[in-house]
Amino acid sequence: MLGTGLRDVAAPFLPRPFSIGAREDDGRLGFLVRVFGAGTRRLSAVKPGDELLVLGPLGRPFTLLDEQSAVCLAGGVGLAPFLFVGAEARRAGREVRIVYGERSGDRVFDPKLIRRITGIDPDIRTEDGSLGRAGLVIDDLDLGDRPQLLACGPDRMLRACADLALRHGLPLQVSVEEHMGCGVGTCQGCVVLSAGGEWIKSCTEGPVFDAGELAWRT
Amino acid sequence: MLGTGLRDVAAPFLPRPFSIGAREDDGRLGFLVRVFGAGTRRLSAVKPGDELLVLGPLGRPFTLLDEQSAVCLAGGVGLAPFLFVGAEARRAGREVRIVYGERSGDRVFDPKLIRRITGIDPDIRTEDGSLGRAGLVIDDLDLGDRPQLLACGPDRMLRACADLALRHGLPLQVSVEEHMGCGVGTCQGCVVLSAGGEWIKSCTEGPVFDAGELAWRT
Amino acid sequence: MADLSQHLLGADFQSPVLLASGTCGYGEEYAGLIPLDQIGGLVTKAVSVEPRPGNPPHRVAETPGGMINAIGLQNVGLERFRAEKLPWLRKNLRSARVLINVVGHSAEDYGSVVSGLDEDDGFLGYEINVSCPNVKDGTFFGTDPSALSSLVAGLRSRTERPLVVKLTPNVPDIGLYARICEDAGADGLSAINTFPGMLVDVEARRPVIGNVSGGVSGPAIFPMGVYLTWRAAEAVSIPVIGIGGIRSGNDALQYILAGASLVQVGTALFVDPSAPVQVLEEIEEYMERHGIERLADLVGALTIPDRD
Amino acid sequence: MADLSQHLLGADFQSPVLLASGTCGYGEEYAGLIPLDQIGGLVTKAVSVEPRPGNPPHRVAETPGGMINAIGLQNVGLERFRAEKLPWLRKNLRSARVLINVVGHSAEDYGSVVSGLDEDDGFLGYEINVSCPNVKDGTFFGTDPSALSSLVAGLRSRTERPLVVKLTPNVPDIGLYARICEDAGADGLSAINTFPGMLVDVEARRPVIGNVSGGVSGPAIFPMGVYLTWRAAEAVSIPVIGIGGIRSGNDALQYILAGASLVQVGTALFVDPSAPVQVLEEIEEYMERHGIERLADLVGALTIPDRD
Ligand SMILES: Cc1cc2nc3c(=O)[nH]c(=O)nc-3n(C[C@H](O)[C@H](O)[C@H](O)COP(=O)(O)OP(=O)(O)OC[C@H]3O[C@@H](n4cnc5c(N)ncnc54)[C@H](O)[C@@H]3O)c2cc1C
Ligand SMILES: Cc1cc2nc3c(=O)[nH]c(=O)nc-3n(C[C@H](O)[C@H](O)[C@H](O)COP(=O)(O)OP(=O)(O)OC[C@H]3O[C@@H](n4cnc5c(N)ncnc54)[C@H](O)[C@@H]3O)c2cc1C
Ligand SMILES: Cc1cc2nc3c(=O)[nH]c(=O)nc-3n(C[C@H](O)[C@H](O)[C@H](O)COP(=O)(O)O)c2cc1C
Ligand SMILES: Cc1cc2nc3c(=O)[nH]c(=O)nc-3n(C[C@H](O)[C@H](O)[C@H](O)COP(=O)(O)O)c2cc1C
Ligand code: FES
Ligand code: FES
Repeated sequence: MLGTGLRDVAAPFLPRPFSIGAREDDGRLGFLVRVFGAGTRRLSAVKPGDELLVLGPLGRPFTLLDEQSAVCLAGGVGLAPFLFVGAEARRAGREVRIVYGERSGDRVFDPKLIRRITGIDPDIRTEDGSLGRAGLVIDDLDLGDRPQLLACGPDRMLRACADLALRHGLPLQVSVEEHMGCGVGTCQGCVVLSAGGEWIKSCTEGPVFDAGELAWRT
Repeated sequence: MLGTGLRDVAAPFLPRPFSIGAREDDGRLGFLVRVFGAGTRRLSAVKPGDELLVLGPLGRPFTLLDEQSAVCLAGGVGLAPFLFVGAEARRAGREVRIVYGERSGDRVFDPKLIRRITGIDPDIRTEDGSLGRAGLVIDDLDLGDRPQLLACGPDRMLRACADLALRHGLPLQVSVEEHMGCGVGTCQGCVVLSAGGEWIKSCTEGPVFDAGELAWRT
Repeated sequence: MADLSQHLLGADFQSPVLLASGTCGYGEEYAGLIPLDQIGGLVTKAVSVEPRPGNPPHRVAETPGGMINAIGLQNVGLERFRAEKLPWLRKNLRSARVLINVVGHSAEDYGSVVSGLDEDDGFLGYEINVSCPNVKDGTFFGTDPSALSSLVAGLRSRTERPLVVKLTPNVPDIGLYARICEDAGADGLSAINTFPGMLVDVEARRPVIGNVSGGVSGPAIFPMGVYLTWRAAEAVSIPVIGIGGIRSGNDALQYILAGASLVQVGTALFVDPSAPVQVLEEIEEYMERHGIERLADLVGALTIPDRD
Repeated sequence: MADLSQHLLGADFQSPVLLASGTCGYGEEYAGLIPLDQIGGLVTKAVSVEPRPGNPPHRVAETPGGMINAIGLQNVGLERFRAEKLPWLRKNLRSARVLINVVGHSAEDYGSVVSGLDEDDGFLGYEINVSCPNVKDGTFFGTDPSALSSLVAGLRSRTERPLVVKLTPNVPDIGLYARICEDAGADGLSAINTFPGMLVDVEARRPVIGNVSGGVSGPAIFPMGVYLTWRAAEAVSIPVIGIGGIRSGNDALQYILAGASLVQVGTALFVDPSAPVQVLEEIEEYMERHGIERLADLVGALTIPDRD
C-alpha cells in the first residue's frame, strides 16, 4: 500500500494497493504506477525526496512451482508483479516467459526496461496490432511444455485465462483486484467470492489465488 | 483570492484572501505568503508553471489622501499590501513611510527586497529587539507632519493603532482580517461590526475601512 | 447536440445546473463572473419577512473537504428584497429560472413572504427552507411531520406558483418527509441542506464559529447528498433537485442517475466561480460520448442490483 | 509529565485514544503494527449471535475526504468469537481496555450476545451498536425512542459490566436519544457511527457499492462528529466517547473540549496505522505546552459565548 499520509486529506485519501515491481539490492523498492484516477494522479505527482507511506509487503504472492516452467500473462499495468517475479526467477536461475498485452502500442511499458529488470524479452501483444503481435495475451500461446500460468490484469482477461487453463489442464494463479481499506485483514473491505461461496479477503488470503479457489461468476 | 482549484479538494479547500504585493509592468502579480496553516502550506508548495486560480482584485484598497504624507504600519505579513502601496506611491511621486514590525528578526522580510519593490527603506521594529528597533510599530513614531496612517496586522495591533490615531487626531485606514467564503459579497461570511452596530462585509465594503467606520470592541 | 434542457415545475430549464441558495446572493454579485443567463437558474439567499442581522463572526471556516457556515440567514427582508433585488433579477435573468428561498420563524412568517411576493414578476417559484441549522428554530418544520405537512398545505393555498421544499438531511428516513411534502401539495423537493457541524479552536478553547455550530457543505457531504436524493426520489413522483458537494460533471451525473431532475452547485462556486459552467460542459461531454440525446433519459437511470 | 489517563466506566484507561469498531478487526491483525497494549484500548468488530456473511463487493470506496463502507457486519459470530478471538485479546491486551461491539436483528439477539459473553474474561464491557447503516434493520433501534429504551433496559438487566451505547448521527436531536440511553441504564455513549452515503459509477450506471449504500466515515464527517458529541455530552452526565474523522491530536482535542472523555480513531488507521500513537503524542505535547496536568481537566472545557 502506498499513500501520502494523514495530513494530505485530498480526494485521494485512502492508500491504494500496488504490486512491488522491483527490489534493488540496496533495499530500494520500485513501483509501476499507471495514472488512472485521483489516487494514481496524486502518487504520480510525488517528487524525489517526498515521503510516502508504504505498508507492506502484504498478502500472498505468486509462487513458482518446482520442476515446471512458467508463463506470466500480463494485462496492462498487470505487468507490475511480473517484473518482480521475473527478476526473482532470474536470481533463482529459473526460466520464465512474460506475455504482455495492451490496448495499443503507445501504452506499452518500455520492453528494454522490462529486459533490464527481469532479463526477459517480453512477448508483446496489442489489441490494435500497433506494436508486437496483434491480439490478446491468450492467443497463440505455446503451451507445449505444459507450463504453470500466472495471470494479472483486468477481470475479463482473468476469466479468459481461467478458461484457457481449464481447457489445457494447466495450473493457474491469478492476482485479483478489489477495493481495499486497511490492506491487513481488519476491515473486510476487499472480499472476493470463493469457490465454496464465501467472501474471502483478498488482502490477506490473496491477492494471488489458485484459480480453483475462486468462484468464476459469469 | 488564491486557490488551487476544484480538483484539489484537500484540507485547504477554500481559496484564501491575499493582498496583491506587487504588480510588474508586464502584468505579473506578486503575493507575499507567510506559511501559517493548511492553506498557506498548500500554496507554498506551488511550483513555477503550476496553475493557480486568482479571483481579483477585490474590495476596497488603501487610498492615499492628497496633500498629506502617509505612514504605513505593518505588523508581520500585514506588510504585503504596503509593498503595493509603496510601489504605487513611488509611481505617483508620493512620499510614504513604512514602519514594519515582527516578533523577532528571523521573521523579517528582506529589507533589501522591500526597498527594491517600493523604493522605501522600512523602519523595522522587533519585539525582542533582535533586528531594527526594539518595540512595536506604534512606539516612538514621528508624527510631526500629521500624516495619514494606514495599518495592516493582527487585531490587537489595529486596536493600538486606532488608539494612537484617536489620541493624535490623525486619519487612519485599517485592513481587517476575517474568514472569507466567496470574496465577492454573496455569502455574507466575512462580516465585521460597523460603528453603527451592523454586520458589514469586509470583502466588498472592506477589507480597508476608515477606523471610524468600525466598532472597536474591547 | 445533446439536449440538456429539462421541463419541470411547469417551466423549461435550459440547463440542469442551478446555483444554490446562500452561495450566489441575489445573483447580482456574480453577474460579472458567471454567465448567469446561460445556466439553468439560481436560488436566492433566504428571504424572511423582516430583515435579519445574522450571526457574529466567524461565520465560515474550512473543514476537511468542505466548509461550515453560520450566516444566520442575514438578509434584507421582504420589502427591500422586492424593492432592490427582485428588479435586478427580473431585468437580467430572462432565460435562467429564479427560485426564491423562503424562511420564517412561524408558518405565518412563511406565508407572509409568499403572499408578499406572489404578485411580482421575475421569478418562477419558491424553495421553502425548512432545514437551516443555523437559526434556533430553523429545522423545526423540517423534522416535525405534522408541522411540515400543515406548513406546506398552508403555502399551497396561497400560491399557484411552483413550491419546492428543501429537505433537511438530519432525519432517519428522508422518504417519509418527502412523501409528506408531496401529499401536502409540493411541486418538487430539494435535497439537501447542510449538516450541523462544529469546530473548536483548541488554543482559545472556544468554538471557531461565532454561533458555536453551523452547517457543513461541500464535497465532504457529497455521498450523503447522493444517497438522500436517491431515497427522496424513490419515495415520491414529484421532481427532486439534487444538492450537496457538486463540483464536476461526474458529481452532477451521480445525482441525476440517482433520481435528480436538476442539480444545484453551492460551495464549489467559492472555490471556482466557473464551476457551474464546467459542470455543464462535462455533462454534455458525457452525453455525447454515450450517445444520449436527452438529459431526461438519464434521470433515475440507475441499475440497482437485486438484493434480498 | 502530563497525565493522560482517564477513569471512567469503572476502569482506568491509560490513554484516551481507542481504536474504533470495525477498523481494527479483533486486534490481532494490527498487533505487529500498533503497540496495542500502550493505547487506551480497542472496540472489536461487531459480534452477532450467528456468523454473518456480509455484503457483496465493492464494500469500500473513497469519497471526498473520507470513505464509504458497506461491510454488512461480516463477523464470525458469538461462538467463534469466544473460541478464537477473545482468547487472543485476553492474552495480549493487559493494560488496554477492550469493548465488544454488539449487534443484532432483535432485542433478543443483542441479549444473547451479552449473556453469552458475560462470564468470560478479557474485556471490560460492551459497545451496543444501534446505528449501523449497512444492514437492513441496523438503525432501527437507534432511531426509535421506545425500542431503544427497552433494548438498553433489557441489556442492563443482563449484565453488570459497562454498557456503552453507540448513537446514530441520523436524528434531528441526538440529545433526546442520549438521555433515553442514560435513563435506561447505560454507563456511557459513543458518538458517532457513520452517515449513510452512496456513490454512482456513471460509466456503468450502477452504484459503486455492492450494497447500494454504505456508511461514510473519515475526516469528511469530523465537524459533524464534534457537534454531535457536544450535543450528547451536554444532554447527559454519563461519559461520552467521541468518534468521527479523528486523525491528529488537534482533532482529538476538539472532541475532548466539546465533552468527550475518550476518543476513537477509525478510518485514519487505514491511512496510517501509526495514527493513534501520533494522536496521543500530539495531545501530550499540547498539554505540556499549556501546562495542563490532567487530561480530565480538558473534558468539556470549552467556553461557549453568550447567545440570546
Ligand atoms: C493487489 C493489487 C495490486 C495492484 N498493483 C498495481 C500496480 O502495481 N500498478 C498500478 O498502477 N495499479 C495497481 N493496482 C491498482 C491500483 O491499486 C489502483 O486501484 C488503480 O491504479 C486506480 O486507482 P486510482 O486511485 O488512480 O483511481 P480512482 O479513480 O481513484 O479509483 C478508481 C475507483 O476505485 C475506487 N478505489 C480505488 N482504489 C480504492 C481503494 N483502495 N479503496 C477504495 N476504493 C478504491 C475509487 O473509489 C474509484 O471509484 C493494484 C490493485 C490491487 C488490488
Ligand atoms: C484581506 C486579507 C488579506 C490578506 N493578505 C495576506 C497576505 O498578503 N499574505 C498572507 O500571508 N496572508 C494574508 N492574509 C491571511 C490569509 O488569507 C490566511 O488566512 C492566513 O495566511 C492563514 O491561512 P492558512 O490557510 O494558512 O491557515 P489555516 O490554518 O488553514 O487557517 C487558519 C484558520 O482560519 C480559517 N480560515 C482561514 N482562512 C479562511 C477562509 N478564507 N475561509 C474560512 N476559514 C478560513 C481556517 O479554517 C483555520 O481555522 C490576508 C487575509 C485577509 C482577510
Ligand atoms: C454560505 C452558505 C449560505 C447558505 N445559505 C442558505 C440559505 O439561505 N438557504 C438555504 O436553503 N440554504 C443555504 N445554504 C445551503 C446551500 O444552499 C446548499 O444546500 C448546501 O451548501 C449544500 O450544497 P453545496 O455542498 O454545493 O454547498 C447555504 C450554504 C452556504 C455554504
Ligand atoms: C470499514 C469499517 C467498518 C466498521 N464497522 C463497524 C462495526 O462493526 N460496528 C460499529 O459500531 N461501527 C463500525 N464502523 C464505524 C466506526 O467504528 C466509526 O464509528 C466510524 O468509522 C467513524 O469514525 P472514523 O471517521 O474515525 O472512521 C465501521 C467503520 C468502518 C470504516
Ligand atoms: S483491505 Fe481490509 S480486510 Fe482486506
Ligand atoms: S466573503 Fe462572501 S460575502 Fe464576503
